[in-house]
Amino acid sequence: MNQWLWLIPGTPLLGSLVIALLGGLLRREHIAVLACLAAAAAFLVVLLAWLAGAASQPLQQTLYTWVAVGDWRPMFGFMLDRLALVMVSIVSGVGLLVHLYSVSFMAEETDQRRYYFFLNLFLAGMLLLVLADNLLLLYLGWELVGLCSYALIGFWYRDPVCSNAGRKAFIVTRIGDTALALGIFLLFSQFHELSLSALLTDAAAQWEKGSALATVATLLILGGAVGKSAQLPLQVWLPDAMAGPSPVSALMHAATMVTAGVYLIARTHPLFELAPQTQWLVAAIGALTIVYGASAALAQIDFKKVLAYSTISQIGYMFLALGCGAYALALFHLTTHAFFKALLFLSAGAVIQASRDEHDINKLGKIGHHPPLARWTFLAGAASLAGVPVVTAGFYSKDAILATAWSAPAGPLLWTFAAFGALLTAIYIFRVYLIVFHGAAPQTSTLSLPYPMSVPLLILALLSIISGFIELPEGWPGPHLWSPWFEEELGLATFPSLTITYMLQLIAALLPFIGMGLACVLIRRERANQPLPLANFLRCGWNFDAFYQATLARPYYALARGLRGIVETLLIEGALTRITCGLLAFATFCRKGVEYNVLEVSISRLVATLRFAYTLLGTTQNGVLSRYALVISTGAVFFLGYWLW
Amino acid sequence: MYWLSVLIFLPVLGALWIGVIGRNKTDFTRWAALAVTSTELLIALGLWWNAAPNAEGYYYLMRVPWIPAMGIQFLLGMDGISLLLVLLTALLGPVAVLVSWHAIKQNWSAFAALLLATQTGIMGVFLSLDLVLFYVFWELMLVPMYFLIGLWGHERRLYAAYKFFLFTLTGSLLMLIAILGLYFIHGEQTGIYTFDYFELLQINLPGKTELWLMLGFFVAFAVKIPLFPIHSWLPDAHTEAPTAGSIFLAGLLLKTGAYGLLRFCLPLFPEASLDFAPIGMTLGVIGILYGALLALVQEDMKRLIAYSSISHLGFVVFGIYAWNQEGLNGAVLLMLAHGVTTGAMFAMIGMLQERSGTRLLTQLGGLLSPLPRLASLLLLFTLSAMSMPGLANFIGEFLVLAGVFQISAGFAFAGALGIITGVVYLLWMYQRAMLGEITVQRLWTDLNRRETVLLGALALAVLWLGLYPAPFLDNLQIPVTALIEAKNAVPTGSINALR
Amino acid sequence: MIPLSHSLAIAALLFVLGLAVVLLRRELLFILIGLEVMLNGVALTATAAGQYWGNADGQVLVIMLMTVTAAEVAVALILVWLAFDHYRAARVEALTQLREETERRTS
Amino acid sequence: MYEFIFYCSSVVAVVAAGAILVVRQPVHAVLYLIVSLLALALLFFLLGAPLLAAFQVMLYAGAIMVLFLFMMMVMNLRIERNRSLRNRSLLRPASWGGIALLALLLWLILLLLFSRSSFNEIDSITVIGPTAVGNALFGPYLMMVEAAAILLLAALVAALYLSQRGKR
Amino acid sequence: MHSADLINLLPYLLPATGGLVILILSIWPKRVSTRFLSTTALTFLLLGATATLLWQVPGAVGSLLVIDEISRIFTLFFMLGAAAIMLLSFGYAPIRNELHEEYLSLILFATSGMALLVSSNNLVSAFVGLEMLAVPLYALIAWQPTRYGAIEGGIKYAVLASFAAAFFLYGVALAYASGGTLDLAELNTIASSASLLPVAITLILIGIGFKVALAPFHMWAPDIYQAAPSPITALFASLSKAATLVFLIRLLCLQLPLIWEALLPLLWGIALISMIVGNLLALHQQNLKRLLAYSSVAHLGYILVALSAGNSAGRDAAIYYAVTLAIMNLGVFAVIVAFTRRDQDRENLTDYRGLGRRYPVLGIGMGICLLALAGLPPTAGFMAKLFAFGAAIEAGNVILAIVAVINTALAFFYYLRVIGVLFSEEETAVGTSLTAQGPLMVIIIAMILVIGLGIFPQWLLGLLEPP
Repeated sequence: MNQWLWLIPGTPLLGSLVIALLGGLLRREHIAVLACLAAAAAFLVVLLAWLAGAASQPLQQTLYTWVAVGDWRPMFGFMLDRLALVMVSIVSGVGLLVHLYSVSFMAEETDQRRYYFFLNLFLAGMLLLVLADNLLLLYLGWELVGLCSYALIGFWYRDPVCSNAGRKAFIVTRIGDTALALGIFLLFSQFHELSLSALLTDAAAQWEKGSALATVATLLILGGAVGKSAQLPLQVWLPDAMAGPSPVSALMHAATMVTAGVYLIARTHPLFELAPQTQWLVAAIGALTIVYGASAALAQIDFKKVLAYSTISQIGYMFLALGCGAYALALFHLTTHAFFKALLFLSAGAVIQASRDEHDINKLGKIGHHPPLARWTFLAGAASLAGVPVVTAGFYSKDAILATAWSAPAGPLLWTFAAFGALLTAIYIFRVYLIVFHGAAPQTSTLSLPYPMSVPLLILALLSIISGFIELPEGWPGPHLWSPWFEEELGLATFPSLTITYMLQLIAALLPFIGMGLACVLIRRERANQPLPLANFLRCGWNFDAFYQATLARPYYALARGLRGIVETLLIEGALTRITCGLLAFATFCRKGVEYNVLEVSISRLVATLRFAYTLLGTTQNGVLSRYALVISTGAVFFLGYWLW
Repeated sequence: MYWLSVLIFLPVLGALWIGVIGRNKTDFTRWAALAVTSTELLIALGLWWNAAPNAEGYYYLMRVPWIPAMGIQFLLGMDGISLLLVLLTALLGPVAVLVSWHAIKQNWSAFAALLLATQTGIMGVFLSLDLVLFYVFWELMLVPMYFLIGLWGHERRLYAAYKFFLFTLTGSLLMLIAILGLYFIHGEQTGIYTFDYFELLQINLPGKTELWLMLGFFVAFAVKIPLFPIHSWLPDAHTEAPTAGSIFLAGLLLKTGAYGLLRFCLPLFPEASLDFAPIGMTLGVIGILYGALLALVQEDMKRLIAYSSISHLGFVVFGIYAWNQEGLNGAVLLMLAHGVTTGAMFAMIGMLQERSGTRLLTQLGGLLSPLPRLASLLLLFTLSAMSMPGLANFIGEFLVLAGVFQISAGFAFAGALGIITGVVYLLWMYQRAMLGEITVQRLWTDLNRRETVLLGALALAVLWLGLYPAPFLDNLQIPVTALIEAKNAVPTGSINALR
Repeated sequence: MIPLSHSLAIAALLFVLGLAVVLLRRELLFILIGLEVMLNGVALTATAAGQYWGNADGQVLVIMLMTVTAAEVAVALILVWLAFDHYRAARVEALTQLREETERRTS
Repeated sequence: MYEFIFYCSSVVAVVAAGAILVVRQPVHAVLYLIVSLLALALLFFLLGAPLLAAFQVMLYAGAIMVLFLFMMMVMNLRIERNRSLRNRSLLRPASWGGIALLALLLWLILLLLFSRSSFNEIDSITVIGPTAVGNALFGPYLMMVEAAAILLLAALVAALYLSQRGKR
Repeated sequence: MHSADLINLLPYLLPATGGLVILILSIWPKRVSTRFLSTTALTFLLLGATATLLWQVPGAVGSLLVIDEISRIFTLFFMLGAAAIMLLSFGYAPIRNELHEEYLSLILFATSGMALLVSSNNLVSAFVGLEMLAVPLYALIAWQPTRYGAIEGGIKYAVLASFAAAFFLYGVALAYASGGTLDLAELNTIASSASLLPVAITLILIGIGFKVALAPFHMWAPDIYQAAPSPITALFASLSKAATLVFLIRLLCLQLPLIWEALLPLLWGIALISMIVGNLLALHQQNLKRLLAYSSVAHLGYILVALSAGNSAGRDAAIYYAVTLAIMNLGVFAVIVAFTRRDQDRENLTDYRGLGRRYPVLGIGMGICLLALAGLPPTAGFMAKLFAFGAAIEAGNVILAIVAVINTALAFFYYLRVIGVLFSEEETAVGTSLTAQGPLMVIIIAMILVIGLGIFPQWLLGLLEPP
């Protein structure tokens, strides 16, 4: 099996290449089928890897030497251990489902070729990221998925909103990526090595726990993770990214790509363990983001943006778990979240498409068409998201994180945030559910979904319900498969004492129900036109965009103040555009100030001086013979005078 | 090894051939020029295939006495660095010819002759190891380029041509002084008056003199690279040049500057260069950020790419002055990558201009739907330019930054900012040109077969450089090690003239 | 006896006076006369030096000078006459067709 | 006595030359020049170069000056119609003074330079007569005599051509 | 005089005899065709050129002339150059009908003057040679007096050249006063003791500086270049300058090295002024012939950069530069001659618009010669500059070298402007059809030499080496 590992990212890559090069010769439907086949092939190879015993023995393959610089020769190599195995399973599985779903969902689009090219390429990139055995290759995958995200967010490129959103996503994540790159440079400069296994052992051997270098390195890596996973403070791109097609949101901005940050931290967790401060920061970011995302989701009126903020918030849980050292639990939540959030997006997409691309939840509630299957699967996903106890997967994964958070440093505080977030989660998701599906719209819609859409929905719904049962909460009887399986690679989470655990579990179990109740109250108030206090603040994502404008754009603004004409052009929507505009103003300043006023002018000064000298000398050349003789004589006087001197 | 001189003189002989018999035979000249450049490419590839390093790390050497009275030789040599750049030069030859196929409307034979003459000059620069010979080729490549800009350029072509010529010329003449100074000092020291590079490497210079001589060389190279603030010829020249001219300018001429730094500045004056390194890196980082900033506010696509070249070449200088394995390898690889990528981008802008009649971003937009092939290829090259992993520029920039990071984290951070800004302006350019609503309704024709093949080849090169740069990097092993040895040989505690 | 330096000084004075004539007078004839005076200064120098050194080279030089001057003056005078014929003037101010035209330059 | 004659004729030569600076009529200038030339001829004679003195009178004062006068006559025929030959005025005092100063400066410089080199006193005059000069001329300088002949021929050809072609 | 002496005399005699023969032919009772006269003149020149090859070097003609490698090369070069000038004259439309026997004989006399000048070892012979070169030129400038500025140019040159000759002669007289001899070799023996000798040589330098148009003695040059018929301008720009310059080199470098050393600061200053003034004045010049005049001033400045180095490298560089400069100028003027209208020169740059496109051989030839003047490799102009600047650097004159280099860069500006005009898209009216073969031949030979000497400079340098 070792030598077939490359097929996992290779098949989707091949698919994308075929689509790119030969897509012109194929019919639209065939492109979709081809893409699905590529995704299916990847999934098949993953299944074969399971069968080949990858779960027990890590697989490795080295394709070729990628770069050869001195004695440093990073390879194009793959490694499939348990962590990667779970990730590739999720990625290829959900990827396959989303591909299937897209067959119907995107059937009307003319530009299938581009869509499937990037979808397949994304799959390849994501699998590459997960399988990479060195940081350089990981970075390749990391950027590749960012690119596909950019391209697919901006799929409807004619709409400037879409292309702006794509650009914003790319640039914001690129900021994080650059931090990651710097982190890689730091590690490289220290160990002269980028292979993950060697790097981690070297680091553990050479760095003291809590050393400054470790802290800086992990902080930089965290920067990358935060950017990709849309955590505070780089979360601003994700809500905008909802401009893309729903399957894309489901696949990239819910299930897989945004969890790459989680994967990265889990992958490099030995480093983080060397830097407790950073690790605590991870937890704190997670906790804060949970509340941030959940609260922002509370006031959204765009269907997909609710889910987007929800994703931000849910990934916060994973970060919390990572910060608490419960890497396996983070991964557990990642898995269940992948299922239920993909489900939510896909069913929301079905609703939105059925309602002629209406995103406003209030309008959807009043006049939307709701395919029944979409409704029920949405409910299943919502329940799982809210963590309805016992019956949903979300409960099990989230509950464990809550419990483990308690035992972390400043645990109760973290727990409080997390629990509050859980409450909010229940409120917003049921608020949305109730508004959309229990509004004034005809409830007895009989709209049925085509198989390519319904089958993935059903499979995902099933998974979001049952996937939790592989690991029951601490202290419960039943299977505990997940954490022990990962113990060797990721270690075990610590839990508080059993009594406290039970207490916490009880509270956690109650929260969804309280949330449901509060959601009903909230809806009633909203229908009575009494919106939540701070609704606007929350809706704008805590005005982060404005905040960035104030802190980052203003300095540039000041620079540009002297240039009145340009100031006008600065007033474009959006924080990052603001930053860009700030840069722009500065750049314009440079163009006007430096390029023209300094460089060009100095050249023209020089030219003018030369011309002046020419005129001056030329006027002496006035054609009068005596003048010429005079000059000769003067020269003679000077030259003879030299001998006196 | 006579193939080296074949490499140099084949284009100029081709130029004579075409120039003499090609008048008013446009079709013939096109094919003839293509044939000559392709043969050149084949020879270069053959040399690559047969490359085996000798004791000095040179694959091929050719030594013929030229002016014995002055100790001037016709000394050509190809080591790993020059091999790579020769390959790039040979590759861009056919590209430039193909790009100009229909774009050049008049006087094709003269155009082809000048193009080939430029190629000769550039080849000569990359191959000559005698300083006078080097200087001869260094100047030689200016003239045909001047005419390419001045005769086939766009609106402000004469201004641009003058500026190009005078800037680069002033710099290179100062280099001439430095070359002569080196020659005489070496002669006085050893009694052997020679311009032989290998001989001159043995020279031992007093501190101040070394610094001044180094600066003489540096100014010439800095103008070509170009570094802030002597870059101002470049945007004009790039913008006004015909497409093929821009390809040669950005793809090759800029590289000659960086090549000069690697070949002459560092090994000949290791001490002074080491002292100068912080300034060099500062200039590099200024170039990176400044170029990126100004690229952001350009309306003209060619101008935008021109400024982006300043930014990218800033990275190259950055890597060179980091002066370690990663930095040097990265710098050379980035030169290759930038040559291919920027060459392709200029080619595409040329094609776009042929179709739309403008290069102004304000007048373009929404071309993805009528021109899907062009747009997607442009995306590929744009991504490469913003150093997308897996594409050409990435490994180079990564290595450069990794190298710089070992010298100074602050510099590396500043350089990394350049990557971010790179994303900003390139994406914005792409968005303004290709996305959004289509602004001009006309009969658009997508890339034809010639253009597709041409760009496809470049795309392959971009992918190759990105995914499997090892064969290229292998060539650098010996020269880079030699450079690092030169650095290590500098006695510690030498005079720090600049600090 | 006359010291050589006295002769040289007188010769130099003659030379300088001729020079002044060339520079000051604006009539071509005067200028030519001034040139003759200058050459006379030279001739005096050469003769005095010949006397000082006691050989004939100085006198040979002067004879050559005279011959050459005759040739030069002949051609120059013809040219002056032509100028007078063509421009109706024999002053240097009249001969300024050839000059640097800095004011009327365009571009 | 010898010195007296020498210095007197020097003064005459110099004053006559100086007069050329200020006279108005070209004819006067030519006459002054002839005076200066004759005084110079005397100097040559006194310096022991009788052949030169003779040449000076014959060639210079005789031939060349006649050329001048002849030219002037030709031009004077038209002077009635055209006044431009007349010296209207001298230059402005500033440039006049400037040029005079320059000339003076040159002279002073030359004097200073002469005074630096020490020349021996000569006791008596040795006449270098026609024989010696002739021996030199037709000995080592024979080539130059021939060359000078060619030069004169060239001048003749030139003058002839110009005078023919110059007629309007 | 022995028979060997006679052989040695031949190169001087042949051109002069040629002049005489032509004059005699012209008074032949039967009318002799111009073609026959021209052929005769060319024959004599070529015979003279061949005769130089018979010279046994080193040798002497009498006591006044020395024969060495330099005089041999340059005499040969002047013969061939004069032949080229004649070829140009035959193709020069404005005076084609004025090509009388006088014209040809004057050029021949001037040629023998140049030959005298370059091999003189005696100040008298130098002076006579100089005048033999100058006097025919007075008339040649004013050839066809009805042309614009012809007489004015003739007078200006005649008066100013006499003025400069007065300085030269004064210098000769003072040199004689200081040493009691006119022989250069003998003067060298007393050079260390005679304090007046440097002054004398300075005066001679002023005279020579005028002839080769060094600043500040250059002011005649543009006017005369403009006034003279283009072939004669070519004679000025190439042969006359080279001859005078070679005499300067012989005077300073070969015969009076001590004085050369003393004069170095002066040479340094003249070089500086010449380069700067020449280039500045050429920079915005619209008249091509004036532009070339100023550029020549700058070039002489570069040559003095070499001479002011005061070493043998500087001497060789100056000689090489003198030859190549002459060839390049000859080439450029050949094209100017070829492009003349029926009645007058094309002088303004605008008159040359697009001509290079229409007549590619002429255009490319002129382009190459101009680029060579600008100093672009691999032409001879570059090698000349390389040697010159190299000599300066060897002598430690780095500042002068840097100024020279900056001037070179500046100079490119105007040379390129000319080339740009020549190949611009707009075209001026062509006027005549260009059928003249002479200029074409000259330009092609010049082109070959400019590139050949640039690539293989040792052809020339090797000839200068004593065997």
